[in-house]
Amino acid sequence: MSTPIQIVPGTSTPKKPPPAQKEDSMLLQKELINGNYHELATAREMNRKVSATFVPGNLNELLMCFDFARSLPETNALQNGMRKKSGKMIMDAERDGHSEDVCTYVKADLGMMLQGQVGPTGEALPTPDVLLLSYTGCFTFMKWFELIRQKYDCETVMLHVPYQGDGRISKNMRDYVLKQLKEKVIPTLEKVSGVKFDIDRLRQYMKESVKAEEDLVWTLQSAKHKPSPIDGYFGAVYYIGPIFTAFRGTPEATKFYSVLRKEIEQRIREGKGPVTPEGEHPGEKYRLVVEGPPNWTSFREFWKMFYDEGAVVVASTYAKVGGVYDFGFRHDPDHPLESLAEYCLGCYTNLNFPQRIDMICKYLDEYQADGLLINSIKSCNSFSAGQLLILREVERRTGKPAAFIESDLVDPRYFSAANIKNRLESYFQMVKQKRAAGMGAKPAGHAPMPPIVPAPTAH
Amino acid sequence: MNTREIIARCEHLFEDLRFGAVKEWKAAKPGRKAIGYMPIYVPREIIHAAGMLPVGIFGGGDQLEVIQGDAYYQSYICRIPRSTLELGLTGRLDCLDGMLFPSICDVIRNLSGMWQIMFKDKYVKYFDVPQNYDDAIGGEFYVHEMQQLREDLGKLAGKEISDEQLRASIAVYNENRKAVRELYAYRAQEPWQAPTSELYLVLRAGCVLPPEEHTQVVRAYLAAARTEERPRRDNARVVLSGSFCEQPPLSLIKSIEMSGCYVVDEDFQLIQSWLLDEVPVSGDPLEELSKAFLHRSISTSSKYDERKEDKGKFLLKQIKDRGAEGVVFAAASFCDPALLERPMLQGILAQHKIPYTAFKYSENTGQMAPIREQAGTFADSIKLWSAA
Amino acid sequence: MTIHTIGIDIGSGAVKTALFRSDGGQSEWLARRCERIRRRDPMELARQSYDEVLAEAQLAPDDVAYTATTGEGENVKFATGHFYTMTTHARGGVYLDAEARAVVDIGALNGRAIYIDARGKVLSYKMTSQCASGSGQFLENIARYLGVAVEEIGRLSKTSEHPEKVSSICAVLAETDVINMVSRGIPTQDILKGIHLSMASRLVKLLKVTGIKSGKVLLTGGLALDAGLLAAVQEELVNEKIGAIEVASHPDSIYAGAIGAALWGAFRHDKLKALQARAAA
Amino acid sequence: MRCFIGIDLGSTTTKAVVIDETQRVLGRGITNSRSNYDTAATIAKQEALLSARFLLFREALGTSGALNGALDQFVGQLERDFRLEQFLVQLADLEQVCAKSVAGARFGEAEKAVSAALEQVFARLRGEAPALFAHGAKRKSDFFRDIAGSRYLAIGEEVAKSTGLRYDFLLNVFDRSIIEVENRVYLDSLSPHLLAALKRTFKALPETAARGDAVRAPIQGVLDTPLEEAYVVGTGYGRARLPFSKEHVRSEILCHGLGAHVMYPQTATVLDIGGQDTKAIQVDPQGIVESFQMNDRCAAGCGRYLGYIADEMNMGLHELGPLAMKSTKTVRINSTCTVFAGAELRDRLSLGEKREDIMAGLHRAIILRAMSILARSGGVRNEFTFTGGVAKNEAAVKSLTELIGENYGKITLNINPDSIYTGALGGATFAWRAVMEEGKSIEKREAA
Ligand SMILES: Nc1ncnc2c1ncn2[C@@H]1O[C@H](COP(=O)(O)OP(=O)(O)O)[C@@H](O)[C@H]1O
Ligand SMILES: Nc1ncnc2c1ncn2[C@@H]1O[C@H](COP(=O)(O)OP(=O)(O)O)[C@@H](O)[C@H]1O
Ligand code: SF4
Ligand code: SF4
Ligand code: SF4
Repeated sequence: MSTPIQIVPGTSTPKKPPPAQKEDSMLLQKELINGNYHELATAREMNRKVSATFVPGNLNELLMCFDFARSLPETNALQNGMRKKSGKMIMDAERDGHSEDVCTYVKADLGMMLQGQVGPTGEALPTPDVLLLSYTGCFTFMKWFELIRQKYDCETVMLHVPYQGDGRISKNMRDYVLKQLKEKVIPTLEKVSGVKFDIDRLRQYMKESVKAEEDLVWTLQSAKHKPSPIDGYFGAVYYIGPIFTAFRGTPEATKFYSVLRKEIEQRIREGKGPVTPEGEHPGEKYRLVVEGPPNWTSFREFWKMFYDEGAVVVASTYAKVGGVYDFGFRHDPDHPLESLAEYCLGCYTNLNFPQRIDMICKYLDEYQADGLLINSIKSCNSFSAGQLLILREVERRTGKPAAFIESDLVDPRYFSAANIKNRLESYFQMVKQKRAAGMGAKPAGHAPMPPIVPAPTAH
Repeated sequence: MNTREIIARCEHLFEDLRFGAVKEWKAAKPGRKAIGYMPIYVPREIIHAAGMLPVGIFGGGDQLEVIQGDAYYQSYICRIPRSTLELGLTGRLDCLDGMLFPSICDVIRNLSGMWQIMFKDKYVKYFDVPQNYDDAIGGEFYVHEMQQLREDLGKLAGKEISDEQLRASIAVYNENRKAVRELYAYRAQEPWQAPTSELYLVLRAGCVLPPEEHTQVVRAYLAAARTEERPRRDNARVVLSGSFCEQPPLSLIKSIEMSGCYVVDEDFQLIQSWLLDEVPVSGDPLEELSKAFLHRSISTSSKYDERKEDKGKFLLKQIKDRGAEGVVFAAASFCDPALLERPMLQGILAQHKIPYTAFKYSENTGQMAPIREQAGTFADSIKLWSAA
Repeated sequence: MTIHTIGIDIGSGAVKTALFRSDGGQSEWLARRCERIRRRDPMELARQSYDEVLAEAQLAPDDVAYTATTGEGENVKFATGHFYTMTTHARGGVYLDAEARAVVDIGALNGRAIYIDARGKVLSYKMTSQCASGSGQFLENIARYLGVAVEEIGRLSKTSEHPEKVSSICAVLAETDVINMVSRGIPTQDILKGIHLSMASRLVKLLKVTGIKSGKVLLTGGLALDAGLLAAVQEELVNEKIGAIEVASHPDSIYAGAIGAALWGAFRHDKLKALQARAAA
Repeated sequence: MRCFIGIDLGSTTTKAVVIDETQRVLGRGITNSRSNYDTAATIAKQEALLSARFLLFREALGTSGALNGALDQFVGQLERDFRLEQFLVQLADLEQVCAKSVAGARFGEAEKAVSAALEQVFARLRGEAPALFAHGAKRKSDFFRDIAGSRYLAIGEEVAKSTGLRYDFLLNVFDRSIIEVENRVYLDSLSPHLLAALKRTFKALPETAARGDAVRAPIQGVLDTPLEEAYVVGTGYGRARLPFSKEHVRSEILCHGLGAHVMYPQTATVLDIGGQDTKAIQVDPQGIVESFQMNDRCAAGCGRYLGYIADEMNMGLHELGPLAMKSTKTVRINSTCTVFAGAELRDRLSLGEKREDIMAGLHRAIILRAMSILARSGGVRNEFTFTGGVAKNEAAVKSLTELIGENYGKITLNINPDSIYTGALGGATFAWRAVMEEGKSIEKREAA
């Protein structure tokens, strides 16, 4: 999942670099991301300890309190995916005994280690000193860090975040997370880093977080404009990069988001659509909501299939993997640990199915989208298991058409361009045809689409 | 009764995808309720204490034609959720008044929400299990989870569940676990007398029978198995690992045995052997259940190992206790927990110079030839070279 | 004492039969048959080959001490015993090449990598999964489509300079990929080489999983004769930086299973005799 | 005469449909898809136009009354004779190419023997050709590659045996040569073939020969009417490779939906099982697609599966269904991996199961996969139309009927003998709309 994005514009595609569409925010983002990799690469020299943790429910502000350099294995995998290095890494991991069936993020990460831990930017990444296993919204996380621990003998600390099975966060859940933070996580981080925990420092970082969070939400919601000034999926993965990773709580992130916001305000004033790697968007014909992570290995090709047809993604669930902020949650400097617990518990993949469906239906409505597109990821059971029910339910509840495509995050073997293009094309033509026929006019004479539970006849 | 009769009965229970036994149990007394649970572990004691029948749902096996269920899952997701949905959507689970989805993996976790949407009139609970084993942290959380379940079921039953009832149920299950442990010990000793394909059926009967009755079935089988003379074959002794959720078809278990392996331990029906020893019937029942879970339960890949050293410990102990010569890793295709765990366990076996082999299956695997070939080669190599 | 044993390897593509004379530690190969199944009944072919090798060696069925099957031959009525494929390929492999430390068997439907010691003991192995992509059958189908004889595949593939990789994991969809390639004007040799490379990559992957780090690997099974595949495997090993592994083939590679079965049959025969003797005593 | 043409470039077969201004179907053509998509499309179109001519012949002859009473017999005979002519021409071509291939094949010493064997084989092929196209004769397939191929292999095996030549050599020559031959388009072959065929027909039906001129005149009349290709729409798996502009290409989903709607206006759900994909489509009363689902990246359980089985059993595709219909008990087959189909079959045979029972199990397995995809797309609604090549298979239809009944109750099931042309028909209809609804085509409406 879970993967935020730090894309360094220009390096992600071997062919033609994006045209001179480099806005300040992009340059800034590139700087930030490269900076972090450099920080990691030189951590040992600088006598800094290194932490590794996951994107959903990441405790970045807390890790900063202990001066850790912060690595996010998911991000490494995706960066390697965009640089077309992941295929080899995955194969290496499979040759090392890993199954073809399991999550390729894990394999890309393990494969990278097998290749000498050279990071996406070419600098070697250090072995982490501590693995913060914030077990949020994905079971594979647990196995992932157990695997790393088995190989590298790193100190591991588990933060078990219970799932919102009933669609709410109970006191029991909150207390459990809080207790683990206080009694397990913080003491371990203190021990590994040798730095004493200072709650005021945490509050300070959180104040920065809140500022960035406000601007991020504003940015993502700017897609409600027609035409949308941003792409809420392909573009959003750039926007969420800093805040979902090592930068939440830093003044750099705050600055990034305010620059970004100004740029988008400008675009709205000019009535412009989103920027694509090939320049201005050719014009908004379809507004879509997307569920599921993107494919990284053919990111540009994938994106092109959308903008070439005039499709703009106005909202995506993936842009919420590192925190669902648009329904009001903010980090709270007055209750720092409590709000960390709340944050972890509220991540998108920690939501149950009814919650996920509600959220998508809301997006379709609030962003006036034409339909839903699900990109189902082979790797990710957390996202994918049951997505077909989401599709059915959303169609039923909103009456808007939904479509389903399949790919993988970082395994190039699972990106079949022809196949995806075929389905997308059919989908767009279908939306268009429906519209031409006077969309919405519910045709008479047919049985409506059957409900989810078909009337079974006795066998 | 001889083993053939007992097995025939168990096989009938196993094959009955309409859960006749559950319906009969419910019909015997008006107002009775039954609660289904998915693999692997839920405290059945609480269901039992509420006067309800806990029913283990382990997918649809290889005889169920999955149509509706398949509609909700992509090809790269294991099979058990689809066949379970099929059971539900075709009305076969109508005899259940609720479903519990324990924390085992993301697939089952997501299924809990799907169930809420699809079966709105049923009690559905995702039952979380702590991955923190401090009594004061994970234990407390777990007790709360159990307490919640206790209250929910109390409401469903129309009557609160008392501590006394809980203790009585714990005692019932202690008996059951004891019988199962004895059966396991015997099978490991004389695997030709109690083949795993039979033991499996005896255990599966525990999914639909009340525990008191199941304990008797286990005991009766054990007694019968001891008295029968069966040919002993020159087979290799193996532990099967990784099949804790989606179950292999019976013919696959038979194929493994036919190709020259005696299975002396496995993780097929963890629910029945999860807690390693008796749960004290004195003290606070939920706390005792919690302690047993936190400190005295078996390990499996959906449970976090707190320390690096803990990894594989349990498997090594199984091998040693059961006198196994090797390990067969048999996991369901696309089963992330089992398949991610596997390389770690293999590394540990390699360190200990214990031979192993591995393959994948699904509950409806039809082609046994590759399975026989792999298990057979493994057995061949242990046998032909045992003296070398 | 001199005994005769027969090994019959019933594969999905061909039935291979080998007749051996063994005397203590010495074994001599007397007769052989290899019949492509081509839609005939493999069990009948097995029987027929059995008769033919006997006739060729001028022996009667009673002269045979042990008839061992391997492959899909668990149900052959006239066999004495059955050994599993990887057991027999391992043994056959060391017979054909005493230096072999791993055997890679590429059959019509499955591929297997078997890591062995000097005595032919299987240390570990790995088989392709239930999905048939990249199998011998697939290569054969494509070759037919391209109008290339099986025997020519290797030579052609070796002339390729710009191999075109097949991306599809599914053999059926890969067929379409190939058809696409032809229509894009990709030369035959580049297509074949592309398929070889993707097969090689799978095989090397299997091999790596077995844990072998160095030594000689013998290709066995029908495709071992395909020089193009051999070359592709070599390339792949270099790519994978496990150059310490050397791959080779043997003209009789296709018989490895049958040889292994015959030799294990002799071994079992002696062992059974010894057991009987002990029982009688 | 203005014609509107739809071409469906499938993974296994390429289909074309020609309709006229009244949307009447004039002709249908089919050929096997092959490496050269253009060729496949061209041949399918030629075939469709050809069948359109035959329809027009029949009508012209009917109105002229030249054959009163013997019309059906005559046209049927003429068509078979025409096919025979076509076949013979291709066979001669194949023989030539084969002869050439021998030279390039490095058979060394065996070269002469191979050439001699080839002569024998082709002589026999030519000899038996008329019987293949005789009235009531059953052919394994209608495609040259398949007919010539299966007979070549059968005869080749015999010849190889009797001459002591390696059968592999003959196999190899064929494999090398067939691609070249099947990728050849025989332009403007209509008139000469037709004239030759007419001769044969007059010979076969001497009583019509007397009326020769009366018969020839209307035929000539039809031949003189040009069939103008007003608009062509391409669709199908290979549509992106068609030499058409984007305007002329529609997604196969839309075409199948529309095609089914045209055939059965009450259609709500469409199932299409083709060679490599299975599609379930929901359409509204205007034939507009509401939702669809396809199989994923695995081709298990699609039409090719039956192809592999047919190969394995050495049977023609259309023989599989009838065999399965004889079954008395169903064997449960769980794996529908296309490539393993043969192995699965052998496995079952060796367990002693009967061929027909296994076949019934295989068909049910395919339909079960389709049922899941249908369920995924939103289920089956009334009316339900089954299209694609597999719809020709009666055993598949039987399984489908049963399963639909079990799962959805009473539903009207439409299956057209021409269902394999559904996509092409949809395409032709799109072509018709593009022209006839002037400026009202979807593309233009959007632009406006
Ligand atoms: N000379 C050859 N060159 C390349 N491939 C060959 C050759 N001879 C046989 N084969 C291939 O070998 C396969 C059969 O190999 P074999 O090891 O007998 O398989 P199996 O044991 O599964 O029957 C066939 O699929 C065929 O394609
Ligand atoms: N006469 C027939 N009888 C039975 N099945 C047939 C027949 N003709 C074609 N088929 C089946 O139809 C499939 C091809 O269907 P088609 O719709 O043409 O596929 P595509 O559009 O992918 O080319 C074949 O694989 C075969 O299984
Ligand atoms: S399974 Fe999904 S959420 Fe979990 S690590 Fe893999 S991609 Fe991320
Ligand atoms: S088989 Fe494995 S992946 Fe599937 S539900 Fe069970 S534990 Fe989860
Ligand atoms: S992907 Fe292809 S080869 Fe693999 S199982 Fe599916 S149909 Fe068979």
